[in-house]
Amino acid sequence: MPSPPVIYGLFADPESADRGMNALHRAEISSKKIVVMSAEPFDDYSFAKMDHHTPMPWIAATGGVVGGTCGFLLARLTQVAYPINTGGMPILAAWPTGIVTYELTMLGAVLTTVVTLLITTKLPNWKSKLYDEEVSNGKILIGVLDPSDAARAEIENRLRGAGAVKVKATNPHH
Amino acid sequence: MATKSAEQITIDLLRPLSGISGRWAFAVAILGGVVVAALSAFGYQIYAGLGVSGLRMPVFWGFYITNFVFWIGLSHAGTLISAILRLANATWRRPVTRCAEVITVFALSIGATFPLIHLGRPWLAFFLFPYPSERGIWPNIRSPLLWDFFAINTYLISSVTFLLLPMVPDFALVRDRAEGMKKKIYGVLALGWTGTPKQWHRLETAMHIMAIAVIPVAVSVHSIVSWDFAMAPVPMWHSTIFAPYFVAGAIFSGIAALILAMALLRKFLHLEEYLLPIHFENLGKLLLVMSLLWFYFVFAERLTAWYGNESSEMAVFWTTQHGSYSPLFWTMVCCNFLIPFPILAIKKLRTITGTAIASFTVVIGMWLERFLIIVPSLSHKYLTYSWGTYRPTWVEITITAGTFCAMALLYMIFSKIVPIISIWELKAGQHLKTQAVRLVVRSSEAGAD
Amino acid sequence: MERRDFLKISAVAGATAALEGCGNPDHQLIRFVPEEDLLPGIATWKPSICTLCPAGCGLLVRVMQGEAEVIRNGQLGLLKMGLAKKLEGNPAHPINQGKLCPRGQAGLQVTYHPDRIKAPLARNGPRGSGQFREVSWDDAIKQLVSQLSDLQTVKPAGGLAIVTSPLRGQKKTIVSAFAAAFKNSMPMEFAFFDDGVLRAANGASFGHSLPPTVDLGQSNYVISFGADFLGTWNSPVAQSLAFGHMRKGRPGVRGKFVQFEPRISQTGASADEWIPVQPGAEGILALGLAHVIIAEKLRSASAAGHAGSLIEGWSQGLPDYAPEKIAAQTGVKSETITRIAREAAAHDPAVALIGDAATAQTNGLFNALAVNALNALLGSVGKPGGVTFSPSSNLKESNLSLQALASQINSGAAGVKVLLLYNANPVFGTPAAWGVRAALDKIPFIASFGSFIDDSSALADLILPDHSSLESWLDDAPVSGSAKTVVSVAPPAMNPLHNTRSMPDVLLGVAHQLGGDLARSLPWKTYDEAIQASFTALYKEKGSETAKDADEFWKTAQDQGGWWSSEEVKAVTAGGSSAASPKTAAPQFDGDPSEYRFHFLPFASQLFYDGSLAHLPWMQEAPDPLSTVMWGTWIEINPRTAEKLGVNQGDLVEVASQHGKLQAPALIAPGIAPDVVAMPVGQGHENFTRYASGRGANPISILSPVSVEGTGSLAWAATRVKLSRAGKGKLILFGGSLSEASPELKHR
Amino acid sequence: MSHQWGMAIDLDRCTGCEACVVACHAENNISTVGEEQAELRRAKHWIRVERYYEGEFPDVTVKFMPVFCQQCDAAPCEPVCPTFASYHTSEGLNGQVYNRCIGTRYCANACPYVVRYFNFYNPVWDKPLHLQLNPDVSVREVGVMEKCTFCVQRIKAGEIQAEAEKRELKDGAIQPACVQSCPTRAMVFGDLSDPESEVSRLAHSGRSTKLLGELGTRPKVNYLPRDSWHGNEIS
Repeated sequence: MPSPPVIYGLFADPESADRGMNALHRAEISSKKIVVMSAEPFDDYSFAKMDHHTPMPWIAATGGVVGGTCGFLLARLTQVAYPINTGGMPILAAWPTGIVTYELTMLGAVLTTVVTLLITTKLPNWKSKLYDEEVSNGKILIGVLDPSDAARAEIENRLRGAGAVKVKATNPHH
Repeated sequence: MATKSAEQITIDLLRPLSGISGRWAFAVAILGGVVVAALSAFGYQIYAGLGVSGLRMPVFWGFYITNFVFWIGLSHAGTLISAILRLANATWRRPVTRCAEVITVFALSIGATFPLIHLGRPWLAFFLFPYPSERGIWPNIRSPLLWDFFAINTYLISSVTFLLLPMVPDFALVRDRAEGMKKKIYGVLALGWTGTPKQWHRLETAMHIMAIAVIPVAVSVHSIVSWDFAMAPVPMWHSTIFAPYFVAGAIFSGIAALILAMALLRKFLHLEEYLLPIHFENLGKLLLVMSLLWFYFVFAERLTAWYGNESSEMAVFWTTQHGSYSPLFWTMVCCNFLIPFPILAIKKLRTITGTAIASFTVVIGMWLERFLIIVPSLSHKYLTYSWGTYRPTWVEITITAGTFCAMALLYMIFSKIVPIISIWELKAGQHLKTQAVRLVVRSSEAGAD
Repeated sequence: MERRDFLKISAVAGATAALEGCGNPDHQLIRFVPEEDLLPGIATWKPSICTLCPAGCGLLVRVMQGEAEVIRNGQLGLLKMGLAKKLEGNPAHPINQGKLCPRGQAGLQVTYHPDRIKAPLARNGPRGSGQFREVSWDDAIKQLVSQLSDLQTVKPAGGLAIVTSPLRGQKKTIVSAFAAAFKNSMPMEFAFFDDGVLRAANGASFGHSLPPTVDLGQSNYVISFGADFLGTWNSPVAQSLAFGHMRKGRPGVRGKFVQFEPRISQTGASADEWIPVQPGAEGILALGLAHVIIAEKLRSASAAGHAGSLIEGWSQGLPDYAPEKIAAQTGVKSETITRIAREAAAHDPAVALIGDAATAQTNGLFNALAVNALNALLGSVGKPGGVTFSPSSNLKESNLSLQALASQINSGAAGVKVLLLYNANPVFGTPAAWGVRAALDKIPFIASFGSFIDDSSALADLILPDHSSLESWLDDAPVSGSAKTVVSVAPPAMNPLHNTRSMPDVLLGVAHQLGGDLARSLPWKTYDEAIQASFTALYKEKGSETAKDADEFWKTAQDQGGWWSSEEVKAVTAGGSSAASPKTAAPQFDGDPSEYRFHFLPFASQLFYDGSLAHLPWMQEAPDPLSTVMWGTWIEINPRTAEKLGVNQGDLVEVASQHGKLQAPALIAPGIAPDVVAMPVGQGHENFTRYASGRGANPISILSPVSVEGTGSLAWAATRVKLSRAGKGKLILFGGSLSEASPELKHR
Repeated sequence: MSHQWGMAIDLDRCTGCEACVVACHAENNISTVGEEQAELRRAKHWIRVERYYEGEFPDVTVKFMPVFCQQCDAAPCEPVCPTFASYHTSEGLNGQVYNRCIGTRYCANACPYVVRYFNFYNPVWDKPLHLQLNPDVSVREVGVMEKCTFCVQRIKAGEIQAEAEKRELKDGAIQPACVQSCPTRAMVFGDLSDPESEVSRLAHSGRSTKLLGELGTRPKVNYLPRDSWHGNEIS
């Protein structure tokens, strides 16, 4: 997919990044169109406070339930499917069934967590062009996805004004 | 450390990934040689039959199961500890977690091979898998070995993901700094990580959930390993104390292994500024607690056996206390308690070297403990006529040595491919200002002695 | 066979696969036309006779179809044939009534032994080199005939010696007739554990020169003087059956069993009371018991009759044998002697047995006579619960002993041109001091009928391999074990695997080629003809309620494995011969007690008997009942003695007598007197198949050549030895512990 | 109700002669392992006669006790097997399915009687000793656990025969090799579910005890300990 045109600034430190963020907000650019990238999580800065709402714990719990059910059925059904008496124990042995159920519950939770993570963060995604290696040198990238041609100039100024060490733009027309 | 710039951290921690030294290659060659020898020994055993081992009536389990329990125990170093530290949000954990989690993954994989190695007919190992087969037979859920199967697989999968997820951002880092082929490879490994707030947040949430999940799994794994023994009516096996006893022992040996690994990494990868005395100090205290706990369990186990005074149990009891196994038993007590306790208890001695020495003895002691749990009981069951003994053969010894070398080998190779300390987590640590300040003070103290 | 091959095959499917498969599956052997029609997988049971010891138990052989590599007229090929799969006791047979001892069970492996001689062999290279070449039966017999005809025609400078195991039935008839036809012939029967002393004693006391048949089953009190009657002595299976009955077969009655012996034997282990006695003092002890019984008027001295009269001072009530007088000599407390005597007298019927070492002392005959007298006094002779003598015909014993022959040959007094060996291994079974080995070397021509190359047949010039007992006709007339008259017979249970011939057939063949008196004295063409003849005679003599004629009699006999009288025949105690009884009560021992401090006690191995079964893997791997030793031998030492000598379990110990020395690992066990060391007979073969050759040591080799006074038998328990530690030895024990209480507990 | 096969052993009769041991080898195709392996304690004797000395010279007594798979009703060996190689048959035997066995040897560890024997190598019979093999009993390959089966092949044969002839099985009609051979009739085999059978009679006689009964394995072999002598009505 051709990545959308974007204008972004690279900030040397979180404080200036914060300023850049606020500047964009003041320009009434919807946070939907704003993109942020950093080499570390900056949990206590506003620019990193985007979409912090996730049902991941609940999904994980559900996954656990599903896994547990599978475990229970596996244990239960196979004992019935191949009913053999050993050591004077009941064909349906409760405690071992419990153990298998427990293990698969945990497995279910873990796997769903991982899957949810990958899906919600759209990973893996090797195609995306929208990235700047400066990020991994500590720069913080803040930009706007396909801005209206009218707004382009203003956005650039605001980013510079906020203290972006560099402002780059990808132009759709060429 | 607080004084280090993010750039500096990146450079220091990526250094090991660039190029290999002759010394490194030499070590790898040696270790690899031993591993190959072990593999051929195993091949020979498959060809000739289990008779090439020293197993015999009535000791049907020996070195192999000892190694199995030992390595599974060792695997409790990483994931469990790092999970606990994550949840406790102990900031000093940041440089420690990854090298801990690596131990888990490797130790677990090594330990998990022993149930196969010790089989009489390893080529039929797939009989253990619960799948609808043409034989129409399902495995026996009542067998603790099946529980092992489920528990170990769960633990392995969890640990691997627990290790891999936080590695992705660091792969991205390497990707951006590398050229050519290397860039491509790490690009793939980085999964196209860009570092948006969303990615960061989901990653941390996921790690948090898994930290919660992995702790009970780890506990269950070693409980189940202990039940392999406790479920059989064998003198000194058939005991309720076994599960906690084994778990404690596992964490004990795990921490020891972690300290050893860190000490070696610190020396050979020049991480003096990252793996600080404070880390060894803190882990040392943890080890001290576990040593006391271990001693408490041994005491409790022995005391109840002795008071119970049941003749078959007493036979095992005395053979370890005074009898043919007593040298091993008392060596174990020295290695697990008498030596490490003073070293770890006295602050002056709780140095990097001190903790490393203590950890070394503990690792040996814990291996002996596993051996002493298995063999004396089997060789002294109820009917004295059936009593016997056990001597390992070169095959078992080679394979055992091979696993230790395999551990070192995997570790060395890993540290050449992945930053052994989580770079992004370290950087993030820098920005948690308040904690950072405390860290500065503490570490400078630690640095002082 | 390649382990890998086997894996493939056995993995494929079970035993039937293994049956064909054990061999290399892809060999291109031709397949012979089956000689018998058998249903695959269907077992048939054929009667046979166990020939492994003198007891003569009846067998049932389980025969099933299998595929064997055999040679038929010179051609190797695969043959679908009936193969013996399992030996079991013949329930109809009066001796063992369907039961069998471990040796009998292992008899199967004699037939299938990998080292069996598969065809006639002629010596090829120096004598004893063990190099032989296969020859045809015609050539082999031609050789033998020429050797023997020389003996007949040429004025013999030497004669014909025939050394066999003790024979019975038509085999004996044929061999003796064969021998008789030669002017200067010396037939002799040899067995290390021979019953010559018992026969002599019983002949003297009761007029039956036979081993006794003990009716243990009805007995209430059994006193055994060293007889291993539950293991190897006399008719062990019959006696074991009776023993079981004595113990638990009679509601409300449980007989007591007392064993007197210096080392606890497998039999002694089952005793209610095991009482150690000084070696050789058994007779004195028996008379001590008699003394008490007479003195306390529990029986009258006269009750003993002739048997008593043979004992000096009997009529005076044996004044010299008062318990307190003999306590020191016997090593048994006087009160014990008194108690046992009273118990025995009070629990009628009571019976006393003697055998093994007790009769293998220089005073063995005296001991036996004393026990006979005790039996007579207890009134147990010829009565239920006592001693009887099976009414089978008394067979004349050869009077020349191997020892005498050997010394005569070595001194040149007697020349032997030709020696025939059958089922006897004199080189292994005689003390080195007898010089048998040297004597054999002096004999120009030795022919052996053995199925294996053993210590003796290795010296042979010609080997004419016999069938295994399962492959040949058999007949037997057991002399002990049942109060019924028993004449066993059995046709071959299976066809021969190898190019072998049964010994009697060969002798008959040779006889006819030699012709003359010999041929006339042996009218039968084959062994089975001879057996049938004997049964015809038996029919004429005994008649039969069931069979209407001799042929039917013969048929039924074959089907059930023999003929036995329906009712038990009471043996009449014919006065007995007034054979001069030895006056000397005390045993003599070879070796100065100050230097040779220990009595040396060889004993029959429960598994190898006299060593003739050491070649069977099942016997080698079965743990000895008491020591649990496998694949080896041992020298048994009392713990206190071992401590004094500084010998630990498994240490190699050197045992030296005046006549030789050997080395064996020490087994330290509590059941032996401190001044006695014991060693099982059986191992120590120089040459006896891959399983027994060069394994362990042979106690017989160091025995002193003294014989039992008044008989020609070897006094094999009369040697003294000295011990010394000779390093670390190898002792393979199956049992992990001596005692049930765990030794670990001593730490408490 | 199906048969419950059991055994009674009268130790007052047993003389430790080992006939049972050899008979078992012959019947069940148990390979001999040879000297080296025997030294490593790998000899396979499905039935062994345990010998215990008591006391010191001259007051020595010896105890014999044949020990083999006790065919427990609550067998510790069965539940621990992950592949159902050891399981419980409807006739109360501890079955051992060689083809399912992968050789974890867990059953052998769990067995308190130590009567399970392991094939450390493939069995070898020097030709033509292989001709003695019993076609009714499968040969066990390397890595497989084996043990006393109560001669299940004889039991099955007996049952099939009886069924074919449409008759009840007679008590004593089926005899394992050891019982069949025992020269003192110390061993009695039969159906414990039939109160009339000889084995039931002995099992319920006052003398009957179980080996390691306190472990609760509910063995189906009954041991009748050796009696002591105390005169009889005469005295």
